[in-house]
Amino acid sequence: MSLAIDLISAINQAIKNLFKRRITLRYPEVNLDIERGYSYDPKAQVGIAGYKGRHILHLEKCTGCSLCAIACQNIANCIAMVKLDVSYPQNKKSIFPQIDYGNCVFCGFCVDACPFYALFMTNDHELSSTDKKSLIMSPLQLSIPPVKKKGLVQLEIDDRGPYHK
Amino acid sequence: MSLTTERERALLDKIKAKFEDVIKEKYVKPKRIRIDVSPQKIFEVASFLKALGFNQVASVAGTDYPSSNEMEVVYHIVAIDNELRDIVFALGERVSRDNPIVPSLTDVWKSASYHEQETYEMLGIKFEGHPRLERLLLPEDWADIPPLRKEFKLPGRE
Amino acid sequence: MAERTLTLSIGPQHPGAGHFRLIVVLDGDIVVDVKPDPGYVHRGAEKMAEYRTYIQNIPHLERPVIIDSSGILFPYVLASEELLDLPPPPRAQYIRIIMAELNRIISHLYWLGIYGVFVGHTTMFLWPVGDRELFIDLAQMIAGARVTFAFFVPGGVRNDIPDDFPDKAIKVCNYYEKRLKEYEKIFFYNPLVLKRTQGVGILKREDAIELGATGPNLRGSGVKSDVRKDEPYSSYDDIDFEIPVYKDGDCWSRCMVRLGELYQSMNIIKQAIKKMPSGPVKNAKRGVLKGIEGEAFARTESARGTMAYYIISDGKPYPYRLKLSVPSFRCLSLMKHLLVNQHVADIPAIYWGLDYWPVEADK
Amino acid sequence: MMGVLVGKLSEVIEKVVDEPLSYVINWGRLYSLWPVHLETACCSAEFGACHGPRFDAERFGVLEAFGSLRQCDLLIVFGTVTRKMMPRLKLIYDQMPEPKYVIAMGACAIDGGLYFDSYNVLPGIDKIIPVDVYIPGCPPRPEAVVQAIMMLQEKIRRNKAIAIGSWIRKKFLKKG
Repeated sequence: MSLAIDLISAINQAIKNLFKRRITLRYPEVNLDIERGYSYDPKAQVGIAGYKGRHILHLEKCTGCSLCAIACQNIANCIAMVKLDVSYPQNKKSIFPQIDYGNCVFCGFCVDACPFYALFMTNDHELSSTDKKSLIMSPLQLSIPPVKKKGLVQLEIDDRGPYHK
Repeated sequence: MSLTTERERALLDKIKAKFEDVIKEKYVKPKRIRIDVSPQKIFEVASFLKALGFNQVASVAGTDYPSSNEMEVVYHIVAIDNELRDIVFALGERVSRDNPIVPSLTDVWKSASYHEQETYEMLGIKFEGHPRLERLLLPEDWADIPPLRKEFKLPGRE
Repeated sequence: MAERTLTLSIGPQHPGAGHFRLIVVLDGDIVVDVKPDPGYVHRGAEKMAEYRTYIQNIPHLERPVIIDSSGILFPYVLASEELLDLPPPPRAQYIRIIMAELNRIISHLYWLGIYGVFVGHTTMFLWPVGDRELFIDLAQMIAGARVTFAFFVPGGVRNDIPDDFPDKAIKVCNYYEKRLKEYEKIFFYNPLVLKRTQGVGILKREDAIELGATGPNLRGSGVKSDVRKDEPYSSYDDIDFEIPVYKDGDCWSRCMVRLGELYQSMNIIKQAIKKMPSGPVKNAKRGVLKGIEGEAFARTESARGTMAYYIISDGKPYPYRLKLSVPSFRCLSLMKHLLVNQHVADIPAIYWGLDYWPVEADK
Repeated sequence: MMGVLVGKLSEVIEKVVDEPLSYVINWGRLYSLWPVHLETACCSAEFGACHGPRFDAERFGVLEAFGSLRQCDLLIVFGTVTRKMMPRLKLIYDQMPEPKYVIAMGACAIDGGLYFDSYNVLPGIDKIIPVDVYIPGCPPRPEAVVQAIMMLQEKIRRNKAIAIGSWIRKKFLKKG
């Protein structure tokens, strides 16, 4: 008797779950909607919530002070200051940070260190590569904002479970 | 959170009454007490502490002081499920760096066993009476000096 | 006797062991002796900390246990705040509690997923790992990463919570509390799971204290011990919650303790959101932070048990010595005690019931 | 005269035999990338999430194979390789049958990452085994892992599994 009850309750549970929603994110076609990247307000000395993806460098604000490189020095040692062939009035030596994503751990302490609103993070996180050298991003590459992705969805919940919409 | 240290003082006085000239008080902060004992007497003090109710070792930390040619072992002892549960008692001892041998406290607290083994491996302090002083975390072919000694430098660092 | 035994290495390349080796000596299918062999992920975190400033230490100190990265960072910031003299503002303390409890849920659900697989219940891998994403999304809203947040800093937290976080968090918690009832039906009171876990790997109350068990393993043996209640840190004393305690000390009690903690953590998150004061979230100091001479010991309750840091400072920007005492490392002494005289088939149920995370133990 | 004939023949063989056969063989390899269950460090937690219902790497044929090394053709190195793990990693790589592919997941596996100056960590696994795809991040998001798997599949698709035509050309044209 108890076996029958167990069996019925098991089948009941299975049928209930037939009508649950699917949580699967169909990744290459749709992308998770991460609105913005992490940024920092040096005046208030506090960050603004956001995703810690790859960096974005505003060349017209960077003064080449290399504070980001000093902050990273003992963390992942991935920021190097390189000379560029561009001239900006605020950056006399024309040196800008170059980031090696093979080493970067996306902690965002370089963003906290920048006092000139020049280095922020974006929501871009797809950086895989078949070549180790192409993981090193030059300042010019860093200054390009990430491409806006297609098919943005967010995780929603209703009575039938979580799903992406 | 109370910031008074009356309970801690009373507790320390109880220990001082028994081991008057053996222990050296280092600090008493709210919920933290630290005393130093010589390695010869540490076993007796530890047994007394266990009788008081400190029944578990939370950590055993070894520190290297090359400037004074000494090594320090600190047992952080906590009390589980009795009225002393909010106090962390630190029991320290110092030995010479040339021949660092201290008695093992595994007979008092079994929970010190793996912590002492780790301290032996990382600093080379020998715990006399420990059941198994052997490799634990480092690779089998490790032939360098113990890594937490100050003269061991990380690769590429001064 | 010696001829009849068989020595078996479980790990390091074994789905059941992870980055860890368990050398088991068998007589028939009874375990005669057990020797844990950790160290496959020993990365020298304690030595590295002596070369990094208090801020630069944050990213590498949370790596040992990335599924509970706030839990491992919490005592570090408490200890370094004592040395740096940077008390956190009240709002930051509540945000820390929310993050720590979110992380406890994330960690327990990951454990539940793995435990489900190893007691032979594959649905219990898919459900928790899927529902864990709800909480990961919440944590990502605040701290901007899936698992490694680097969110706590000495003096507060790095950023304020977004405006739409409270509503979403309460919605997720309400949904998940209902959902956990289904978990109980399908897993925790499942006859198969009861057969495999009840009465297996019994850890008695005295042994648990003597051998240094902590966290859910200790509470599964009937000891009411939790640092959040024993020595309330941050703002835990303002929050009303219970500690689940089970008396039997077998694998099933340890599971039920973690199930109870899932409910309690959601309860804490809801209360913390309600009670959170407004104000700044960070107590900032310009320039390089230098510790005052002295030492500090701080402990908190992470997902696996008491996490403790002992930091000695000599007045420089770097710690002189940093000792990290992790709960998984203490599990090593329980293994031999629990596994000897058990059947081989019970090894996964007992081993994963301890929630041993090898990376954490190796540091 | 002979050279032209051999050249034409090899071209025909390339078109008729090599390309279709390569396509079929590569198609077989593409959707049965079975990874070895070797967890070297903490990134394996995110690989667990990658196999969960939300990201579901099984859609791409990557099955979390709880089987023998002899059936696996993909080695994903989840993060840090310590000095104690290094010989084991090499051993596992050598035991896998050809063709085999390696994905380095996380900053530690690529370059040492946070542990660039640690005394017990190998700075980058490409010093001991060849790597096909690198996934930066610490740990990478499951989406990035899926992207890397798609990248690897693209690499396999472009690979010439059978090359009789070029073998003939090499063998006969050099002499003639």
